[in-house]
Amino acid sequence: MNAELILTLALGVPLLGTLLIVMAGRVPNLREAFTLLTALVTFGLVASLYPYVIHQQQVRLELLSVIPGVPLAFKLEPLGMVYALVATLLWIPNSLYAFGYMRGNNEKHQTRFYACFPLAIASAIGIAFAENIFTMFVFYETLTFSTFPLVTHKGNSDAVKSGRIYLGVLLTTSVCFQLLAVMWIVALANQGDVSSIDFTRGGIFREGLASNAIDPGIFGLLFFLYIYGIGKAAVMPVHRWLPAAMVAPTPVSAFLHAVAVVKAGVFCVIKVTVYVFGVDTLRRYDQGGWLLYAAGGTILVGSLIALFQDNLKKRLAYSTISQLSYIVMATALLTPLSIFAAVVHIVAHAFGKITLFFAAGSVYTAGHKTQVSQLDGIGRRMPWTMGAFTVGTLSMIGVPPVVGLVSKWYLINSVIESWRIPGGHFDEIFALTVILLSTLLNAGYFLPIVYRAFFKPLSDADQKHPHGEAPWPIVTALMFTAGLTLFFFFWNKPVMELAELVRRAVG
Amino acid sequence: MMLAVAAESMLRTDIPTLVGGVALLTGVLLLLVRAIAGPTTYDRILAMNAIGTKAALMIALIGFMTERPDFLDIALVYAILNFLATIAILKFIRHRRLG
Amino acid sequence: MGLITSIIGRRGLGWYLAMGTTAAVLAMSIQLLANVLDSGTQTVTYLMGNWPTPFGIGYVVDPLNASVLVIVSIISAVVTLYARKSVASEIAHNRLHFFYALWLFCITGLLGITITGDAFNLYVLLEISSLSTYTLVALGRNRNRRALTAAINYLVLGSIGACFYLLGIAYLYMVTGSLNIADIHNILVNKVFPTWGTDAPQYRTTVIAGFAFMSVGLSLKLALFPLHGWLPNAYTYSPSAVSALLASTATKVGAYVFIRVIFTLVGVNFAYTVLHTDTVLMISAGAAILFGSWMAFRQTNVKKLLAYSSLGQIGYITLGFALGNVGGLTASVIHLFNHALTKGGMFLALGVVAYRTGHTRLKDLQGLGRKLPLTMAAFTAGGLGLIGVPLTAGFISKWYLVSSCIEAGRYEMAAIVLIGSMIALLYTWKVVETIYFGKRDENAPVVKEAPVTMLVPVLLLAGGSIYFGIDASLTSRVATAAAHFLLGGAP
Amino acid sequence: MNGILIIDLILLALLLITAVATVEVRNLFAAAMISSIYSLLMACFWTSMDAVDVAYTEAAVGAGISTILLIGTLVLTGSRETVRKAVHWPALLTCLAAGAVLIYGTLDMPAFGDPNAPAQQHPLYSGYTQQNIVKSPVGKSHENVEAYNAAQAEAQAHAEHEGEHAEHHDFYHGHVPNQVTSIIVDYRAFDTMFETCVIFTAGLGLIVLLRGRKGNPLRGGLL
Amino acid sequence: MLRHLLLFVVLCGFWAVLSGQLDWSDTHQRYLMICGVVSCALATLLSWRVGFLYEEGNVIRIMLRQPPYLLWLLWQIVVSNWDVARRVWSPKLDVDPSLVKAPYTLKSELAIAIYANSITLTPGTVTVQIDAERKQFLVHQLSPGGEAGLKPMHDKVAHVEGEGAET
Amino acid sequence: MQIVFDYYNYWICIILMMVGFYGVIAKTNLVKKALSLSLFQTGILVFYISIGKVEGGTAPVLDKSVDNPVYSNPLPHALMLTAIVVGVATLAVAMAIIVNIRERYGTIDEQDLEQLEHETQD
Amino acid sequence: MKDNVLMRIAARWNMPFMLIFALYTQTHGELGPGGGFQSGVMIAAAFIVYGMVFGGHEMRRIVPRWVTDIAAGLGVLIYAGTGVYCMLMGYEFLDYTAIMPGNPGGGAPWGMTSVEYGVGITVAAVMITVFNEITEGTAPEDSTIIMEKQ
Amino acid sequence: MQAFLDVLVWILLGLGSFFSITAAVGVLRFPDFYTRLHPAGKNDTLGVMLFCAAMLIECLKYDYSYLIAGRLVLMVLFMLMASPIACHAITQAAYVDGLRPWKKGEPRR
Ligand code: NA
Ligand code: NA
Repeated sequence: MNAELILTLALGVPLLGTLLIVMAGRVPNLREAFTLLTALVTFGLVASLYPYVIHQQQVRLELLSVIPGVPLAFKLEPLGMVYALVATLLWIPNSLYAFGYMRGNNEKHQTRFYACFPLAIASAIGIAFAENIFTMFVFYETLTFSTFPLVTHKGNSDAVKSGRIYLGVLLTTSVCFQLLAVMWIVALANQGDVSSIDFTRGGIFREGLASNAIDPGIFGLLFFLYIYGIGKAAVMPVHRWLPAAMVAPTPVSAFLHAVAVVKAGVFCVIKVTVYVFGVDTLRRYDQGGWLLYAAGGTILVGSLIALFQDNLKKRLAYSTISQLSYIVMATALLTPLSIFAAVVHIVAHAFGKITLFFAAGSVYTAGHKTQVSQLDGIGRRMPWTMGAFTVGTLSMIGVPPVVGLVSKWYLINSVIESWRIPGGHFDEIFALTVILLSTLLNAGYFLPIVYRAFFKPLSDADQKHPHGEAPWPIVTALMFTAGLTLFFFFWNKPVMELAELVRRAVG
Repeated sequence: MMLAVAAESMLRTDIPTLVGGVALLTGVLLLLVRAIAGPTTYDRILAMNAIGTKAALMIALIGFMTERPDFLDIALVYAILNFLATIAILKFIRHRRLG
Repeated sequence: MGLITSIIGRRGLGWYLAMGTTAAVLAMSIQLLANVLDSGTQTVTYLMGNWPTPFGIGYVVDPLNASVLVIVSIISAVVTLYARKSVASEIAHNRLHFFYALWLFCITGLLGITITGDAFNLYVLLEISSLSTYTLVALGRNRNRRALTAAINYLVLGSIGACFYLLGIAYLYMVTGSLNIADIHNILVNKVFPTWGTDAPQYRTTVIAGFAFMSVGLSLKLALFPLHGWLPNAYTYSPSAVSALLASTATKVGAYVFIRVIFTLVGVNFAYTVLHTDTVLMISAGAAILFGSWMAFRQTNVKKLLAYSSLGQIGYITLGFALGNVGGLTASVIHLFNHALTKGGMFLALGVVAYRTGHTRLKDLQGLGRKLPLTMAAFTAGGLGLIGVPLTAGFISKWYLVSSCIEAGRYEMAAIVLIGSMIALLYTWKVVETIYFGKRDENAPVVKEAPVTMLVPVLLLAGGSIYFGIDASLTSRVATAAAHFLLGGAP
Repeated sequence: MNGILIIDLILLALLLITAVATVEVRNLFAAAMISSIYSLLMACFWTSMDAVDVAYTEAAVGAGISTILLIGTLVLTGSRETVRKAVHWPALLTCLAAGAVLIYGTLDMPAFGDPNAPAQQHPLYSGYTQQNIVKSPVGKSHENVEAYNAAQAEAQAHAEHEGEHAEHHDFYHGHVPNQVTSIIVDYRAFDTMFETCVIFTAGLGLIVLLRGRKGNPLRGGLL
Repeated sequence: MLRHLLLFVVLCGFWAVLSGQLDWSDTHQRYLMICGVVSCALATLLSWRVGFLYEEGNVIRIMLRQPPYLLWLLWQIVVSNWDVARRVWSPKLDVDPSLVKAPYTLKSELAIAIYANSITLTPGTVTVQIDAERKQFLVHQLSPGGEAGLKPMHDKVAHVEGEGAET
Repeated sequence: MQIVFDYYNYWICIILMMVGFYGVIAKTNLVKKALSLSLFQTGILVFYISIGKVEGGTAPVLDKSVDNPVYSNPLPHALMLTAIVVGVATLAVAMAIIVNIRERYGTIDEQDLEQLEHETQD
Repeated sequence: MKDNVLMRIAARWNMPFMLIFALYTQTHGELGPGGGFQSGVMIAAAFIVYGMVFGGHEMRRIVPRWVTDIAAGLGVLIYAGTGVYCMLMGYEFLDYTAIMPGNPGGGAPWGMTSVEYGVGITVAAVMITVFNEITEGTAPEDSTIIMEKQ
Repeated sequence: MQAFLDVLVWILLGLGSFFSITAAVGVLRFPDFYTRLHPAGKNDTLGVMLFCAAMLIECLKYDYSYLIAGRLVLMVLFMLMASPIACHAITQAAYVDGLRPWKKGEPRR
């Protein structure tokens, strides 16, 4: 099998899976078997592309030319590989988890539910391997639409309202900002002012800026449009969709926060920073600063809000917002190492956050608890769940031996690296302060939960309604991701290799 | 331009025809006053009918004025159709329907 | 050139004849488009009675009107297929053959307008299609008597529009002595315009006033803001098939005529450079986009919502040709096609709802997503197209539109287009939510999926709007050819 | 021009009076009759403008059909117009504006009746009045006047060559006497075909909309 | 049958007056003449179908005797026109209208029509109503004494009608 | 003064048109509206025919009795025949619709209709 | 109006003459003013006068509705058929040369005539239809015709 | 001869014009509908005849064809028939409708 075929299959298998799932809609077991099978096959396909990336082979696939000169095309590339691997890998436990969750809670319209996942994954793979900004935009949008039915799955008025916010924020930003930027760049490319619309090492603006064909102001404006056009990265103030999407069933939340959606956002931010605008170019035209502060602000504000959320999933959501901005902030530091850190943090956060969400859903399935205040003593009834939750928590805070530490380490290193670059150091001081403060805050809103779960006595109401662990698929998935979180701290070679390739592409 | 041409051609025009035409149109004007003023619907019909006759004549006369009297057909058609219109209106008044 | 034969085979005594005719026309127009694109001059001419053109009337087919021709014939064939069941449910049975006769006349008029090379012939054809349309709209009276007031309103405004157009032709005829579009253009460009730079400009005010009146008249026909008064009610209360046909062809043809007048009759140089019509058009288009979309959002009758949305879409089309560059024209032509597919599909889908429930109010659509899965999916696909979601046809149009706005330096118009898309998101989503999340009344009638002859057209158009969103190379090629032809033909 | 100018002016003045009266008179019945008078006067005017065919048609339409139509409608709708505002200012302003543009447009026009006006200088005019338009021999056609003129010269040479031959077969001895007729049913016969379609469409519209009403049974027709 | 033949001939004459294209040797005129004959035949056929010519009485005789009557009528018209014109222009508007009844003894419809029309044509009197049952007209006159002229007119029309008229 | 004699004809027919146009906009009675519309159309007819008028010209019907006659332009006449027909066809359809409106609403006054439609949201 | 002798006479006597006039107009359209359209109207007028005097039903006895319905379409078909015939003969649409190939100008009169008949038939039929449809049917009860008296 | 015909035309047209205007003035001046009928219905007829006579003579003068003369005669004949019928029809309608004739001494209407 050659790489092009694998790539085509990687995009096609999920679609095929959707078809099979819909067709098997009447037979739940078969349907779920198809889901799992699709997940496994897709991961296998993506993983088999890994060697091609590592050996830096040119693998390209052009589907069709939507508009003349603007094709729908894909290309293998290390950064995309990281995202694709994470997404497809985590989809496996997510599916497993979903079986338990959906059956445990007797959710309706499960066929539609399962059918949307592969679509979203296909979109994610599309985003990951997009060769040009147009392709990325297209799949970015299809990701939004394919996840919309998941967000509004419950179909009640809350879900509809949240769906509105979800779609409204994501579409408004993507259409008004990102699409505008895409079109603008295409127009510039047509005029020959930028070198191409493909993702290019070192960015596409270098020559245009150098020859004064492009006004630096427009360059900055485009960068701005892109950052806020990628609403999935949830940089404040376009973060509102994330908490709103919390009404969805937990597998969906996990999917949004860890597997595909928010990761797509930060991935896109890194990708355009590195391959469209160019780290050097951005630094030369001094475009990193504002983003650094925006991201830093988001980290702090998000963490602060999380501190005061009693609803467990909401707390996790705000945690996600702040964690995403770590990645954005790392990107905004605009050094090779910071990009490296951002890439690693994508992975780290994905593993940790999915574990946390799985745990939250597990608690809901088993005990129908949604609030932090209801968790007193639950660790004794659901030891596996809360154990995994603890692992996730530690990863978020950045405590060894979990993966969170790895990324945070590189992040701090990158700040130091940045320090070596001549100039004022206020940015770096700010970044360090934010990292420090937010770590404290993370600990502040996560550790009390762990404390409640394991060290507080069960409340009286809970005594009367005893419940045990969640169904086995949930627990299995939970343990798998918690295990990954731990395991990854010790063996993270593939990601490091890929991240290293990205770093080289930057430098 | 038109004025000069008109003045010059007046001299050789068939003045009586013109006088006749103007007289007809004066008649039309007077009848028009009746048609607009009413007061009864019948007065209007009367005026309309009379104007129809004068218009038919006028067309014939214009034919002679322009030295192309071959077009008397039009006047004839007018006379016929004006009759039709009058009948239609009366039928309508008498029977509240046409058919 | 067998096209004409089918055009005159119009006295349809039933659906079969109508269907056969429209299908034949479709085949021929596609063939014609291919011929035009292949021919070296990019034009195909056919002289009626073999009289040379300024003397007789000729059909002149170039890439622009060949593509409009294809649009009209595709839509009419598909909608005719659909009409069989739909119309039978909305119109008394003994009237059906007359309905189809009028229907064919309407299509004949539209096709004729598209390819005629004679300005006055165009007027006559315009009136044919308009007259039959007025009647067709009025036939919606069985369902709702407001169809009648809508029809008379349309008739009055439409006739004023036609009169203005006729008056404009009179002014141009006065200074050129010709009625043939190409001939008028030649005379204007070679004899009239060159004198304008001199001390004794010839016929200056006359040409300006003539063009102004033609433009206003066509804007009325096209329902360009603020001359759109007739459109919402006419679309809302006419029979479903008629709404679909009207929405996806009539205004398109109006837009086409406007393009023709600007680019090949008076010339873009005169219209845009001398008179700055482009500014007026752009303001109008911008207002249409915002107003139409906003009014659409406020409606509770879905059909009316779509009607107002059409108003906004007309704004996009107008904006495209107002930009006056290749990209803009391409956007216009592409959007002519894409919107015809999209809106046609949506109106047809809505017609299914009317067929099954008897109404098109928002509350009647509640929960239909489960009862009419395919139809509603098609409707949703169309809605996504209106928003301009990637991989739908609407996206392609907006892509071209915004790019050419940027290219022309009209950033504010680009912003308006994007804002319009956002409002489109609002109103589409209002409906989509109702369809999928609404709770159906307990005592509402039982609803089944549409019959096949209705479902197939719906899916065809919806599928087309998706297909041409994914692979726009064909439409782009044709539209670009048309745009290049227009601008190449201009002075 | 002869005395026609004076007749012309008086007619136009009368037409104006009649038009205003038609619009302003309150009784619809009276309006119908006055509009019928209007069309009578109009026919006189057409004749004075040499448009005999138009006069003929106006006679047929104005005195015949329109009256029947209006009266027939009034039978079914009643003839009293509700009194509204005396003057509709927005309408008046719109009309004034439109009228101003139109009059602005006249300022550069060739004068009324000017034989040198472009409409009379264009080959169309001489082509139609002298009926010397020659069809292209091949069937596929001329794009513009120049190409046409070349072909015409060639054809004329050809005709001179076989002069009497062409004369012989001609039904009207070379010319259709009524040039208007030859335009509407030959040169621009295509227009007239659609004109016929327009009439047919109107007929269809009437049938579809009116037949089968209360008191109008469906007896006999195809409906 | 004779009546219809007559009608056909009259129509042909009518056509001839209208058309004037009567040269048989010319192709076009030949065609037009054929058209004319066919048209006249069609029209005659139609009036036959309509039933016209049956109820009017002895049409042929009326037609033949009409011209002298017409001349007389013409003179009456001139006279009474002058009378009305005088009244129109008189400064005081010398009118004193009234309604009078005018009985008749005519039988055929055509004759009744001719009589009624004649009354109307002569100024000063207008037929307002025709009461077929009582065999009388209701006549509006502009000034008293107008009915005096009606009797001679009736007699003349009766003569035109011929048979059956009581004098 | 010259300009008046050059254009008086056009101006008067413009006024005619505008009288009709005013009626179309201002009048609320639908029959009156339709009537005004046909007035408007007639104004346009006058305009066209005026274009075709040639000074000293005669009707464009071949006249063998005169040498080299000047004919008025027959083209506008031909066009206007069509336009008249179109106008009357429009009037006929308008009347048919108006009769229907009267039957369904009981009025043919636009304002009354609007009020009725406002009252009954159907 | 049937009860009025004058009306009856007028209607009956007018009809054949109006018809002849109409047909004259039809056939002499090329020679003088008039043609298919005007002729059609005149034909219709002849019947309409009859219909008004004797009642619409009586008129429809002579010219039933189905006749006008079909004739209206027939006229258009004649017109278009002439054009199509020319096409079938290998000439352009409505190129009357096709009627007499080899004789330039020879076919034109026949083509024109045929086409004019088409127009005439359609117009006459439609005009009679106008009369039929607009005059039939009862006025709504409250429709009053206000006669201004005194 | 030519001069005589000219004068005749003059006279006929003059008289025709006179009666035409008289009719119109009568219609304006007379007090009610029924009285107005008299000038409108007939002075007009005479006017028509006079005009047609004048035109007939013109025909002779200019040697126009008999067709035109024939048409003129037809026109007069038609008017002689149609005008009184129309007139009668109007009167009858008014009478049946209940319009009472004006009597001397009443205010004019
Ligand atoms: Na003619
Ligand atoms: Na003709």
